[in-house]
Amino acid sequence: MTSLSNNTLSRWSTDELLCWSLRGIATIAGTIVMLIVVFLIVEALPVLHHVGLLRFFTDPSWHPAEGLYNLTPMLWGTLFAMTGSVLIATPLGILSAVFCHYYAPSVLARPYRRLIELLAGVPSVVYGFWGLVVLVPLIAEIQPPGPSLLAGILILTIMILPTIALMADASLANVPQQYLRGAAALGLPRWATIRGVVFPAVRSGLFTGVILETGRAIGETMAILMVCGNVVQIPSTIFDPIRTLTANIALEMAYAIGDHRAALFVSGLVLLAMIVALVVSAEWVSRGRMYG
Amino acid sequence: MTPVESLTGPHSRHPLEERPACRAPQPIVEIDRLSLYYGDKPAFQDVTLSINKGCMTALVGPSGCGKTSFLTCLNRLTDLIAGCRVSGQITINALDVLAPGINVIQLRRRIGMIFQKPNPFPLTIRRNLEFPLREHGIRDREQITQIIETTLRAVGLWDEVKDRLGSPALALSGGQQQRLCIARALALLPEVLLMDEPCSALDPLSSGVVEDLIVGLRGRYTILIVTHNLAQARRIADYAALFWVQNGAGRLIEAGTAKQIFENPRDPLTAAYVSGMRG
Amino acid sequence: MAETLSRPQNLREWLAFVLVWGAAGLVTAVFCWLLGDIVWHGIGHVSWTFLTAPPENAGRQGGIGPILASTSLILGVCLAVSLPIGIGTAVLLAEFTSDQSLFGRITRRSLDILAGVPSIVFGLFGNAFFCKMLGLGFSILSGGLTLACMVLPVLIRSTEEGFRAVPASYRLSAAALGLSRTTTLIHLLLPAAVPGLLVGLVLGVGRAIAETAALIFTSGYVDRMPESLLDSGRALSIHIFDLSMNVSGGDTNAYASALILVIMLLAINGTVSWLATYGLHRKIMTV
Amino acid sequence: MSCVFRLNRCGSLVTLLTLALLGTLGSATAQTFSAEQLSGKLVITGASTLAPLIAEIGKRFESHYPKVRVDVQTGGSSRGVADVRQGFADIGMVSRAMKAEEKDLHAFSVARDGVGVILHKENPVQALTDEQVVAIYTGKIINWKDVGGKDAPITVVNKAEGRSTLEVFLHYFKIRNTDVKAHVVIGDNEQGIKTVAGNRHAIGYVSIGTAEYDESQGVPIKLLSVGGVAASTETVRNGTFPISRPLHIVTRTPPVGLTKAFIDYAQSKAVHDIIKQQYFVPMVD
Repeated sequence: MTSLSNNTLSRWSTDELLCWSLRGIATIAGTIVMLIVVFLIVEALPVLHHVGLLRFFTDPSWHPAEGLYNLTPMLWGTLFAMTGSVLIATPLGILSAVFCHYYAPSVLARPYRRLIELLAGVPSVVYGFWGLVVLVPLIAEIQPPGPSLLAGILILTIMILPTIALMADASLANVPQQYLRGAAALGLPRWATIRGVVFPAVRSGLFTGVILETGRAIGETMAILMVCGNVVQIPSTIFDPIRTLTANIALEMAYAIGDHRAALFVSGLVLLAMIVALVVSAEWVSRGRMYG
Repeated sequence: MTPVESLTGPHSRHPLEERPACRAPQPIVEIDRLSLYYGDKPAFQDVTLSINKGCMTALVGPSGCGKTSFLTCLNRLTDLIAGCRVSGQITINALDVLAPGINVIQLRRRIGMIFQKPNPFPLTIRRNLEFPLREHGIRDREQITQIIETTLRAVGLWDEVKDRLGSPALALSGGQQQRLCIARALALLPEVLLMDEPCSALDPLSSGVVEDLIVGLRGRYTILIVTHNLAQARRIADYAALFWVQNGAGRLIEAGTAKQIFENPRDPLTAAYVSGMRG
Repeated sequence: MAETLSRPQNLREWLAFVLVWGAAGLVTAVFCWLLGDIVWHGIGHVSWTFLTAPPENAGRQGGIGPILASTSLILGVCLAVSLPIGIGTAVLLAEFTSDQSLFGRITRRSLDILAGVPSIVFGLFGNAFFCKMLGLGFSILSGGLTLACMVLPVLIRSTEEGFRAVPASYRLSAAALGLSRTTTLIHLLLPAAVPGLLVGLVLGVGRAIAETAALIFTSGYVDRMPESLLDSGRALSIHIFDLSMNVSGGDTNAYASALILVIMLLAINGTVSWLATYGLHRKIMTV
Repeated sequence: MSCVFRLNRCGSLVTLLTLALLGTLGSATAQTFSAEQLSGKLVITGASTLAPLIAEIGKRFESHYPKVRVDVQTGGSSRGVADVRQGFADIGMVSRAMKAEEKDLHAFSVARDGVGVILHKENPVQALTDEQVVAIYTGKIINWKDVGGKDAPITVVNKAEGRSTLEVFLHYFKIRNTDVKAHVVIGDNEQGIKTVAGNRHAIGYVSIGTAEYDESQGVPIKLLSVGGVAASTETVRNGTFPISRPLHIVTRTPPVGLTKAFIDYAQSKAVHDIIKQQYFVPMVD
């Protein structure tokens, strides 16, 4: 990858000005994260001080009003919901983008893209609302109680799908035409071209999309709160209700005081730690080939 | 942005004349023990060569022997490649090219480069020529219009495109695009032109037109041309230099007049390469 | 593109064909169901009066005029802050920082982390930082700034992808012509990176306009017509949330508000893509 | 840190602007008070349950005193308490009885709210004893047939920890939250109603006013009587219904000026119609 980075010797004052102002801007962007982390830690500190971090994983249950702070079931809840939805949304999203570029007649491709863009902006409360009055009763017919991990996964899938679909769409738009012509010249059929030529070319973009959607899946709050049942337990089937870390914060923050409130900030820290783990593992996976 | 005086000067007269002819050898580019590494991997090592003013020097040799990398050192395009390291010395008209403090922008203005694949910007034909000129301080509309016409005439494109200067450059044919790129370089009145296999990506017909154009430039510009086409090198070059891969790195095997290299090579490698290609 | 590729010939091609159309069909069906639900329940209540009148009786009656105004202002503040910062950072990351450099890596990782911070955490942070520490109080400004922090990662990531997709030959030939980095950036790279930027914009606006949790604690709940950026103003999504979760009998107006929000989004996305097709292409002239 | 610095400057600039703006109206902290001309800005934050009610009262208050602005913010009872303590809000909203550690605040009750047990409309069970409710919530009865209903598993809908409705409910039935075996945990009242309306075998408890309204609008739920007393706003009003909670507004210091005027107004009979309109029960006087 060619970049203009090593051109340090240039004596072009506009360039230097530009570079330094860009650095300033990027520093602001980077600082926000630091501020948020510092803020979370400061708020969580009191409870960490007199309860200790360990008890957040070893206590028998989550009943902060009675001094019990086990976060593990919610950690699993978040993980299950995230994994399930990413597993469904990623292929669907990528296939959607492929549909737009290589399968759909142009009459269909444009409105389809518009539709996906639209869905990126439907408020999570609307998804949650829809899930609560349409999806949950449907699931309750199959296997009560209805609000469940399954409902959460399905709603999350719908919510994160636009992210991956739009990222994949943008990446596919950037595939050089000569690749496609080259493949066509070799007589490769459509899917073979997509699998063999297009996908390798857009790997970086797809990967970014997956990271973004995973982040969104972990962070989603309102909709998941409305359809997941919010029972603090490790689910044994997908029909069991679960509570995620985000729902935990949103549900209890409004009325929490003292240690309870601080414990919710610990949930926030755990979430952040999950995101960091995601980012680090993404870096580890992509090292040496993504940006090489 | 400072206006470039050397640009405004000659253009006010006739732009493409009064250029030094290749007569008495008068070095303009001096290259001394130049090496280039990508990371730890050497692209070429220890190249010492001088290029004569107003002459056309052809760089020949098999693929991967560092000819293109060599060209990019001369206008410091190597700065753009991460992990790329250059050592040695290059002097162009008494200017130390590799010195840390030089104005790279000015250097590149003085050294034009034509790439293997035509690479006009995704702009209109006019904007492709106008935009670099404006950047280098020429703002006068009439002057710009005049330069556009003279350079397009110089590359023989004027009659083909004069009625559609406002249409996208990418709509031109490959050969036309390449001539537009040459015109774009010429508009900046470079002292040296670097050409990286300028004909190899073109069809034979376009290739012929571009080659004729390059021959026409001979004697008026100092030209360094990388080519695989030995026949072409022999036809158009005054001097030739052969690069070859030895011990995993490109090296300069032999340099001399084109006549000497092609007809009376001293090095056995050169002899083999020249005759092999010929036979 | 589809024309140059042949029709499915073997089993695998047919399978892929069915799969792709099936996926698209499924997605369309689910979304039509969802959108249809909103339209079906909401359309009856949408009228000019609904759009302009202030809410009455906690939103059960009346319209959403002041709420629309607040939403637009919040979005405006958000974009006015996040676009320059987002594009600037993306340019720095894609063009001026090598991928190995510490600064680039730290910034990029920080942004990835920022992308995953739950919105409610943004809300609590915005409340503590913008409302209290900077003294902006519950205001449209606080809300817009909090949202700006939230949409930054999406904006930066896709803009950066846009820059990375620009062929290296543009940069090489521009440099060979002695063009400065600033010029190259403004005249060549930026226009070519526009598609990536637009994806970021669509995703960012989508996320901003849909946000509830982050705004409850920052821009607030007041449904009066805002008189300045320092007034508290209720965003449309908060209005929907309040009506459907907190106000009994608010469902119909919640649906109508959701419909308006979807239409608003449609208008914004439409404008963006119209700009992309007709506004910018006149200048870029790609074929 | 440059960002903080810059924003800080921006913040102080904004503060200056605000002060300049408010200078013409009279500043928020120094509210002027005269019988005819009240002016200034009141910031009220706290319980989401109370927010729509107080916002409506605020609107009517504004219409009486055109120079007054009442800004109501939501976010939860604890937020109201915290904001009032820090001086970030003039008045806090608390949708529960005051706790022992909140004795430093001055609380004023504005309305009452009953908590009633709800079932799906098609559930044949017509009444439950207190013991049955306790048994269901603690997981001792898990099928409707044990309390005279159909043969179907019971879906227990509980409220999230810290919610005041939960505290009131647990307090009345003398259950500990650790003993509750819930299948669904919900946040706000409407979510509870929608959950029960969407599941024929669910049992939940919500604010009576909300349930009464939704029942009248055809939402398929029904309120059960508790201890033989029918659950309705009427029985909450006359004090016979056993499970209820007071809704408070609180201040840090004894209210004066505009704050006092507003609290007096919110407690007056002039707002009883608004309280009823928002499906709460006015305090009996």
